[in-house]
Amino acid sequence: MRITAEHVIRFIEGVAARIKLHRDELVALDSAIGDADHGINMDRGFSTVLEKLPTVADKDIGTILKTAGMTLVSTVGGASGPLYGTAFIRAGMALADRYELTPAEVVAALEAALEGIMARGKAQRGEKTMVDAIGPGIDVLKEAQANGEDFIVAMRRSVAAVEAGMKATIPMLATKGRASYLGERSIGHQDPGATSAFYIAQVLLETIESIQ
Amino acid sequence: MRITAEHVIRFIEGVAARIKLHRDELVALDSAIGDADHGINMDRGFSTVLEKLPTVADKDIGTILKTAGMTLVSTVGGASGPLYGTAFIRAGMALADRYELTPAEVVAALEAALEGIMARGKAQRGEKTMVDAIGPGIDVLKEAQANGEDFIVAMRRSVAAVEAGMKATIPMLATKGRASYLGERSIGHQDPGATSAFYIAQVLLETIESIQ
Amino acid sequence: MKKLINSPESVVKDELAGIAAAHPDLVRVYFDPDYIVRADAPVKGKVGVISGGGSGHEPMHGGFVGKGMLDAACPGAVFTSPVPDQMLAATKAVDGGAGVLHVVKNYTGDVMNFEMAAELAAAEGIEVASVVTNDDVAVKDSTWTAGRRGVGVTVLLEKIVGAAAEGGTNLEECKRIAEKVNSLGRSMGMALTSCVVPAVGKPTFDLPEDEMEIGIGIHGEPGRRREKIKSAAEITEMLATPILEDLPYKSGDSVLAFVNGMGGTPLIELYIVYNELAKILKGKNITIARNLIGSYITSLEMAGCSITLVKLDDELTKLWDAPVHTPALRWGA
Amino acid sequence: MKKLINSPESVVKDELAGIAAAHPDLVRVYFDPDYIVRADAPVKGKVGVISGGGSGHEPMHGGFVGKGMLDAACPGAVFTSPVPDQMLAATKAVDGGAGVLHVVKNYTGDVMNFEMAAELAAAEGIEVASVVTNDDVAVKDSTWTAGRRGVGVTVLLEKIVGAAAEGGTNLEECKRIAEKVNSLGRSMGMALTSCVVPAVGKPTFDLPEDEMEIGIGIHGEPGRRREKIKSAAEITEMLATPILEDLPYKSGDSVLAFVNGMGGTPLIELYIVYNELAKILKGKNITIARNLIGSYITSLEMAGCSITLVKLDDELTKLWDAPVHTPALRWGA
Ligand SMILES: Nc1ncnc2c1ncn2[C@@H]1O[C@H](COP(=O)(O)OP(=O)(O)O)[C@@H](O)[C@H]1O
Ligand SMILES: Nc1ncnc2c1ncn2[C@@H]1O[C@H](COP(=O)(O)OP(=O)(O)O)[C@@H](O)[C@H]1O
Ligand SMILES: [Mg+2]
Ligand SMILES: [Mg+2]
Ligand SMILES: [Mg+2]
Ligand SMILES: [Mg+2]
Repeated sequence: MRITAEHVIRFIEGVAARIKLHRDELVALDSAIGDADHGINMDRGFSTVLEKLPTVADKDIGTILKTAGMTLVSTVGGASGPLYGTAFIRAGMALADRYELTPAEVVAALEAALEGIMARGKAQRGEKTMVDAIGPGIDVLKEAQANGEDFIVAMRRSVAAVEAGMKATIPMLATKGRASYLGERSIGHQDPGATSAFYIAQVLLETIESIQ
Repeated sequence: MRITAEHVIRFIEGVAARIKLHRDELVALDSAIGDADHGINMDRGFSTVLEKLPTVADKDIGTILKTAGMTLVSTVGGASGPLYGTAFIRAGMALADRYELTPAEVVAALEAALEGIMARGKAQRGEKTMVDAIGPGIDVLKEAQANGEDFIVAMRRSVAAVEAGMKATIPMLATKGRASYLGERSIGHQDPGATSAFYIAQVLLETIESIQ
Repeated sequence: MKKLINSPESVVKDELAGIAAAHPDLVRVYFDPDYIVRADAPVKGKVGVISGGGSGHEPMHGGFVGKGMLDAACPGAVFTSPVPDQMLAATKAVDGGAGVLHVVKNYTGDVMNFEMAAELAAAEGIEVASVVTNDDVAVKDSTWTAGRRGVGVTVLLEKIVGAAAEGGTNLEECKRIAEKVNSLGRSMGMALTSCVVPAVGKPTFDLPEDEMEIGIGIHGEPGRRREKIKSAAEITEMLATPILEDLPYKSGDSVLAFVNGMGGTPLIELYIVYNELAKILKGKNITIARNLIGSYITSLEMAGCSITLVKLDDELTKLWDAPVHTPALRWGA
Repeated sequence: MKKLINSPESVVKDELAGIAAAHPDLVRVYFDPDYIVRADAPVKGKVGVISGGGSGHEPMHGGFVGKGMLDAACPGAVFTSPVPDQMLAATKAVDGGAGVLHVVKNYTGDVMNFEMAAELAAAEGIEVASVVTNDDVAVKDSTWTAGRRGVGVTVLLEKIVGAAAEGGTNLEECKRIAEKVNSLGRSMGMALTSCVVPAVGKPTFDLPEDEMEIGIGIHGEPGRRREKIKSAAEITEMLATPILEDLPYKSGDSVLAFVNGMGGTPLIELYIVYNELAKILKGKNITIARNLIGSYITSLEMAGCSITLVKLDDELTKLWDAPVHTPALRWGA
């Protein structure tokens, strides 16, 4: 499977579209346990990324992802800005100068992204954040890679794990981010950031599936 | 017919009770074309008058009415405070040192009250104020007096005229008081002050009817 | 009714107690009759400037008592003019021998109650002059109305005449300056929501979610007309145009521009309105030499705003810039 | 949604344009990245004090830029922390060679964005120190939360550390003083109504006509718990008690008492709350040496209030009394 810069750009464009589609849903989730801006923040950020993409269309994948990440940092704000921004920047650093990727490189980049989020957010799993959605997805990919499983099959299982992780945030007590201020009242609500993470994973899978 | 100081006190007590009973209705009327306080102002004023009455129970009718009027001036506020206050003070001045009244004296006192209101408010009839209710009532009493008509019969016709005058304010365009700010929008609403004037006239009639 | 109060009956007394507790360095508060005087009243030889009106317009007037502004304020019940006893007591308390100026907003009740107080004070040998503010262009000034309402100009007038009195200006001159401010000032207001008189417990009028009232006063009265809600730019235009045409304010004029919140509108929105107003005036070559932005003459928790312009000359500008030290307005001190 | 705005997208830009138009003598406003700096920035040899946060809390922070308070403010989107680009640009704009202090409210987003800006500024050779305010006792300060929110103390801290910087205090000392204010300050807030984020268009939460939220933050977040509405006396008690017990504030202490409105609550109600607070503190033999009453750290048009206490000593009292001249806070100048 040849994963090219053009696929990466299609992926980012797909994320921007998916986030816009679910903007109000993300706002509603953030209204329940946050401050009602997650969908707005993400939409504002990825819309700006869309404007920036043409300027790096001919660049290497690392540059494309780093540019997207820096744009997110500069436009999203809130907690998700530095977090998703760092994620894309770290992934880009892991893929510097590459114009084509192997599945293994994709997994490595996703792992770097997760590490970036956890470092910037000082978050562990089980704290009712995006980490609870992304983490399980990465686990599946690494273990599938170890077993030499087919990448697309692995990606499908991975995204299913992300979805499960997202749903698993519902009963969790938030101990990071704004939701933690609610204490017990944070229980019973799905985490907005975990939800946006799931949509991003979905688009990644669809992009991979669209290849060959 | 012997109208004594005790009857006058019963009249004032009756007015206080009647106003309290219609407090919210007067507020509602004032909400439509004013500032929603007429019922509150009148109730506050007459409640205080009730507290003051015992201190003048043994005094002459003039003193009783003047005390009531000065208390109204000091507690009602708004437009109706100076107006009703002046009315009671003027009536009291007309009945200085009297302990018993003839119907003729009652009519003279009511006339003085109306003159006081019109002077203080610089209001004529047809401006959508309490004057439009009180005025016609006084007309009836004077004309009945000229024709030597029985006082109670005259009082009944007078209060009917007050009621008609009150209702007649509905189609009027307000040109005095707060309602005048509304211009055309003041049309179609009954004037709160004309309404409180009608309730006062009602109590006066009932008091007179209760005598002998 | 959602309010931070103890009971509808105690609203005014509780608020006055709060002012007394908060600002003993600036004011003294008296009860029954209720009035607020500056801490050092009466100031010998200085004209006393007093005002008053219904409560529910805070910080007006009690928040304006202090050096360089009012000597006393008389708060009535919510939206109800105070009674003569209050103005009489306040007039006596601030009379420093140079006479007392009554600043009265043009409402039938306020005018009549101040009139009675002035009669009583005169009877006690205190020289009293009165100025009546009537700056609301939303009301036709004709024999068909009680005349224009006194609104935003009242705040600016109290600051300016207060500075004059502080500077030793005599009663006649203070009255002239006050009348000058009123004659050069115009206002108009609008409401996004109604407000709840505590003793009533429900909104004075109902305003659908998509409508606004144009030309309201400061007592929750309905305005001159109702419209669908418009943009801040359009609303500012609807308020500014009648003001500008009324005086009229002309190219080359220099003005004091006052964007006022009605009580429930946050500052961020007032700055948005100010921005639109500045654009409009710039377009007409009218200079905003001074400005005031905030909720200074309110209508309880009503959401909305009013715009006031006062044409400035050197005399008024100097008096506006003079030091003022009150609970709600303070500079140069 | 009933607001005086042109469009949800333009709210912040329009407001900033309004500030620029209203206060050219005090501040300069820059766009993309958005930040407000005092007109004479950078002040040579003076520590620069900057803050920032989501918009919707006006006058905080932009209204506090000026002599004796902030050198710059970075407004994010409504209720969303600003981005590093803004803080980096502001830090460069105010660096007078003595370093820059970042005043950060403790929210994950604010902390992370300021952190990134500080890293970038340091990389450009500017000395940056940070203080994080976390005074909201409604939040348990434990590993189970992101820590306490920064609320009312932020306003008082910015005034006090701003005065220190104005007086030539160095960066290390400014940081010490700022941390001292934060350590001696506690706050708690409540809401009678929710508020509407312009880009969302409907209330963040629904609050029945007879209920209130206790322990809210300043972003329309739901609070710790819901209760039936109570009297101002009871509500003040519910806010003051956890504050008093937390530090704790003790008999004989002298405090700066701040009664803050959330944006939609009129001043008359804030004075009623202040009156209750004064009674409670008197009962505990705690002296209110200074006070601030008004809507200074708001949550759009939310109705409600917050109470903040800061224990005072001579150092902090002197700095509080020092002259300040900003759009929203002004005295001694
Ligand atoms: N410390 C953290 N580590 C990881 N993710 C976090 C952290 N804090 C918050 N988040 C994520 O950020 C999301 C909220 O993002 P957003 O609403 O855009 O920012 P804010 O909370 O500042 O308004 C949460 O739903 C959560 O998934
Ligand atoms: N100039 C006037 N002359 C006579 N009556 C008047 C005048 N102005 C107002 N009123 C009467 O006063 C009533 C309003 O009284 P009230 O609501 O208590 O005072 P306010 O209008 O100051 O709130 C009106 O309904 C009207 O009948
Ligand atoms: Mg959020
Ligand atoms: Mg009325
Ligand atoms: Mg009234
Ligand atoms: Mg946010």
